[in-house]
Amino acid sequence: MGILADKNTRVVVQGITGREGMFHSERMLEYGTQVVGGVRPGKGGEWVLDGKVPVFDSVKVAVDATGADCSMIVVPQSAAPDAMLEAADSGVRLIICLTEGIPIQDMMRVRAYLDFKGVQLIGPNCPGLLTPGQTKIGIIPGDIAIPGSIGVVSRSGTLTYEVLAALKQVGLGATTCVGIGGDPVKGLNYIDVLQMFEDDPLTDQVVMIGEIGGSDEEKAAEFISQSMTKPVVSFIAGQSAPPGKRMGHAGAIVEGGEGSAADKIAALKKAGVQMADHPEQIPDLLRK
Amino acid sequence: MGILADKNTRVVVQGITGREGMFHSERMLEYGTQVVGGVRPGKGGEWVLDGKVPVFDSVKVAVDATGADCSMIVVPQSAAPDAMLEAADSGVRLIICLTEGIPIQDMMRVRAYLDFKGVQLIGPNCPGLLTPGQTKIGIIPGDIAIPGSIGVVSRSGTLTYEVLAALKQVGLGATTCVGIGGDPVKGLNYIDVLQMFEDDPLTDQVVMIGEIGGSDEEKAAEFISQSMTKPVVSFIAGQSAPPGKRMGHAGAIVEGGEGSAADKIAALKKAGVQMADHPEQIPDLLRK
Amino acid sequence: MKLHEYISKDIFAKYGVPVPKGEIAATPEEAGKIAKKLGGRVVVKAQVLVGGRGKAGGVKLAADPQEAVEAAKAILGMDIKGLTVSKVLIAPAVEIATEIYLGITNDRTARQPVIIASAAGGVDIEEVAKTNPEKIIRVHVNPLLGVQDYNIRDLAIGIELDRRLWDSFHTITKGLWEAYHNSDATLAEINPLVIDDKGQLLGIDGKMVIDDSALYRHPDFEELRDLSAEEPAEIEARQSDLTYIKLDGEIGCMVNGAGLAMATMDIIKLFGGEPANFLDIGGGANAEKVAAALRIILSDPNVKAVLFNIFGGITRGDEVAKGILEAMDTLKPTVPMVIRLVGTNAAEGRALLAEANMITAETLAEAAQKAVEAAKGSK
Amino acid sequence: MKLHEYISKDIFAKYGVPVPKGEIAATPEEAGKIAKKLGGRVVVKAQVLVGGRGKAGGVKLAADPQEAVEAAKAILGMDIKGLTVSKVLIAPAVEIATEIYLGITNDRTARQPVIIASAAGGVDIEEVAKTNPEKIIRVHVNPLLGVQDYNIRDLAIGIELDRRLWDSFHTITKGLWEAYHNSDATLAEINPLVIDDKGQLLGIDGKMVIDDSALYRHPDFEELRDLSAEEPAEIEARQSDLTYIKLDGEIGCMVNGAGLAMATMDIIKLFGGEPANFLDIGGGANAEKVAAALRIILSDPNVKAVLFNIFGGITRGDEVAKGILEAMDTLKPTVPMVIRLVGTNAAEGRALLAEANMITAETLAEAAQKAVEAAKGSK
Repeated sequence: MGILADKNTRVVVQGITGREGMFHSERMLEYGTQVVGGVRPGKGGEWVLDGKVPVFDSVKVAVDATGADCSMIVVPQSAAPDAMLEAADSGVRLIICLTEGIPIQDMMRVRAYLDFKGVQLIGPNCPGLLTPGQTKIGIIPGDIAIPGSIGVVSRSGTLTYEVLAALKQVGLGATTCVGIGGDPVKGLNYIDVLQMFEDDPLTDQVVMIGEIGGSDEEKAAEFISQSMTKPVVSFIAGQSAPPGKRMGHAGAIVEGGEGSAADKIAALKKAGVQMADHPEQIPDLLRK
Repeated sequence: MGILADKNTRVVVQGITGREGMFHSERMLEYGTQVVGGVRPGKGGEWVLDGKVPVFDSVKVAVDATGADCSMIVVPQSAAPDAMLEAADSGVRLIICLTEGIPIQDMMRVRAYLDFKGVQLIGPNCPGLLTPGQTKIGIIPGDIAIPGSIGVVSRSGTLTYEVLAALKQVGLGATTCVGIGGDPVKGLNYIDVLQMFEDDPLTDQVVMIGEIGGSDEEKAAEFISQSMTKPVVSFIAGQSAPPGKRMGHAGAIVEGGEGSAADKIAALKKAGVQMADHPEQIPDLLRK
Repeated sequence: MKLHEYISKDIFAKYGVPVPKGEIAATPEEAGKIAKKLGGRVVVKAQVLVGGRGKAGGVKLAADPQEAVEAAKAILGMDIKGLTVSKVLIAPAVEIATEIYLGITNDRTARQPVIIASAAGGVDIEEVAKTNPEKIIRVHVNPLLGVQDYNIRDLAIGIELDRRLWDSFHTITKGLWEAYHNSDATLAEINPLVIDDKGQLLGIDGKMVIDDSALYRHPDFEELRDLSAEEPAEIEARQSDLTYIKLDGEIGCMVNGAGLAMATMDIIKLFGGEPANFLDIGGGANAEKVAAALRIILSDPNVKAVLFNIFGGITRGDEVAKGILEAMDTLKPTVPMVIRLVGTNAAEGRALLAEANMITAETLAEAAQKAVEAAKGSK
Repeated sequence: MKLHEYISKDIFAKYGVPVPKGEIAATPEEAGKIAKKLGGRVVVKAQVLVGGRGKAGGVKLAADPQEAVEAAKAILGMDIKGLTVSKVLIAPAVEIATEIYLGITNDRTARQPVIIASAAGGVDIEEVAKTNPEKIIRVHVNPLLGVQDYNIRDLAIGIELDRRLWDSFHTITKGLWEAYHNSDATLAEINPLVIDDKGQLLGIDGKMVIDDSALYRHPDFEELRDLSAEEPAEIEARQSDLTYIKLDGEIGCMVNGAGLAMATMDIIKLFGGEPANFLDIGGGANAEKVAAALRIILSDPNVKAVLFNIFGGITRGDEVAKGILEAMDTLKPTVPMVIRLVGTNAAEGRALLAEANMITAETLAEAAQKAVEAAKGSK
């Protein structure tokens, strides 16, 4: 059993009838995920994916009919804020939003409302989560990871696959892999997921994958040094990137530092985290 | 010690420099209430009430300077929603808003925000509270009540004074008297205060004063029958009132019944509440 | 404050709700001209701020301008539940296939706006609410978010609206929400919202009630107030910032606080009298306001006695006494007056009133008994 | 997307922020005409989307129209941090008594908008933030509430603004909030907001950055985009929905996913090479997009080798392979190409590419090493 979701998690897919919705729902069904329903306003009553999945007009109707406790969102950019709010009011406990390009002011409002309702969100603009051998909710390819005792958290997409594949290569598996997404305002953050791994009896070690920008990795470093007993291995992408584009004075005043790779690596090292030079080095740094 | 406030409660008055603000702050000081500061944007630095009370530009500044934990609001109608939100962000735990005439849509937003912040509100459009012998925060005349073991909750103003005076007449006193106000959307409701009295070791009996309109008394009746062990005596004003003005179809659909005195009295009687025919009968119905 | 149908529908139209384009007439001639301009069959509808005008004969169909003139002649001046019709709305007649109910109001229990829809719209909607509550769909709106697209979809799904009409229903519900929200309404209602013979949604009748507390930021509505729908004394009371409701009894009441005012009426009845009015002078009333209140009470010829019940809090006894004395100087009332004055500055007030020829009382029960006796005596 | 000073100030003015009424000129003659029309002393300011134009000589005072012509002549065409000045703003010169900073941005940690004010405004505000952080006042705004009056008072109190200016400061801050909120800005900044010699608040310089993700609902901003501030290849990339940033190295990179793209650049550097670019083809890229990406990479003459690193997820290996083959058909590249293809449909993709003359790799490290070697070999 992984953190956040396992083989009993019942998923509805908002936007199931779209190209991506269909493609990934099919992969999820193949993997064994309980995709119990889809949502597409105006198409309620249809069945998709060879008649395996019923489509509903709203998340509420879908949840009432299927007992779903999780919603995955793959609707277009302009419909995504409404879709998240709808999911939050429907009774699911976990929302995983894959949609990218959601305006930040929309996300601030959505996140405030979700906090108010006590609903957990992963994403937006994220690959979702994978509990190897049990369930995958999102787009992480299922065959690149095997069950194991390593917790993986990342705000990058394909870089995460790289790491999972590298782990599998040497026979290492994961309890859960959570792709939290790289948007400035999102649902679960590193710290939230690190805490879950710390509390999870099946997780022995944690891999945290970060990148330049913002200060989430620095905050995670502080959390690790203060609250974590399990070993953490990390890689930060963007060491070779030129100084990022600036957001005027206010951005610098608010963010403080520049969010450079060097700063993040220094903070994590200070917190006792083992740092990899490149992703394929990570397996060597894990305690075997 | 009463529920909600006692002699240690430290109060700031928002709108202290106005006519009503000055008048009632003075009465409160006379009663022994710790009026530790006032707020009037643009008049910070002045002192009022014979130099006894400092004025601040904002609630936050006032709370930081005085350690106040309660704010009483007597600002004009148009400034009251902002004043409540400001108080909610300032660190006080209790807001008592006397201002009347606040638009209901404003109050719905304010209340939602206060719930989010976990701050308690009494009012608006209420006489406030009185913990006899300890503190009065609001406009209930201090000399009409004595300390005792009766909890009083009311959504009426002067009718409450009537009851307190009638109790005093026969030597009965109150633990706390809470005037929750009669606005359709407000802070504490009957049920919230009844629960506090039920939990308060010093309160032996409860007087609940209601009036026609809405369905708060019916809900209170349900609560009393299910959750209260202490005896409750009640009076409902408006038995002689003609059927109230209607709010179109939607109002009737939402509210269900008409909120008539007869309905309320029947519900309360069914819940085992002793009903008074007029306010001055209440003392006779209390267990001596 | 209630708005007339034609004003409500103008507001809805401003926010994108399709409504039949009608015009307002105050004379049969105007009605005929409008009917001619519109062409075809029209409906002539009394504009009164009360329900049930259809059953009272206040709505008539007219096949041509001449029939419209006749219809307007019949309706203008008509008395509907005590209100005189002074305006009619002339609008194109619509072939109605289906009647839907759509309304927004404030749910005080949920402390949220609620949008209500039903496929069983029309005049019997309240009956539907009682007998077939499952046909009434309610969707709450978080006041910090405002209406969201999924709220509207939940309504459309709930009333099983034809999917081809979802987009149009979305526009209408969003428009109704904006009308409700931007106008500080306590009610914004389209009933019926019809599907016409062309399969289009159309708002046939509209109603809005504006939150009186919010009128200070909507001066435009204040100008629209239809004073013909109110008692002159109630209008005068509002202008003096008093709440006055005329009743049928013989004992005039002046009380501070709505709850105490009602309790005072109740106790008058308990002791065998009948209150002539509800009058709340509010908190902190000054002498001027008290004088206006007494003038309003005494303007009712049924009043045989007046009962003052003032429990001082914000309101000060001495101010009230001054107002009573001023008013008595001007009005020279002939009916007996019973006064009970307690609370803030009551002693000062009583001292001021000592010279006036008034009956005084200590308790509420005593005051009521004395007022009932006085009223009997002065008949 | 950054907006020019003159556009930002136009938006601020629309929301009630007082700004000096200036006009834009593209030639010295126009500048002279505007200066004449304005009368008095004017300031001629380069309109470039980069900071530090003052220190670079891009801002000049002119006492009369002739001086304005000279100033415009000097500034137009000037190179400021790699950007050529094509427009100048001519505005009345203002006598400045005090410089205030006022800006709104998104605090991603607090997940709320934050309004920032300082009495120590002007060009050195970032220095103030470091050396005297107590002079920087931050007030967060709840995103569900929007800015409230007390938020603005907290700012005025915090910067100890003269109370006579509170009302004006309120109007300006509220206007700036509306500009920020209604435009989906990630930054809306007035710096300096000055108190002029008449004691009035006036917004002298303004800056806005619009959230690129929100541009779909602001087509008007898209039209204002200043393409002169961007690399042509970056513009082409954006039009193909790719993210491309030109760098100075010799190994072109095409990767799916920003994190993996950066990791690929990092590992190239780790093995002794230098990346020529950052290029993220995004998720679910199709053949057409891949072809556009390759064209852009090869348009950089510094590129000595290309490294493809594709880890299939949404992106399918076969689609990428097709795109590469198509692009190679057209472009006939002469530089060596190293490809690593794993994940979804990677086998199908590899099969398609088998005939093409490409270097393949299994691991990221291997791919990077081979690319570095290939680039050295092709020099």
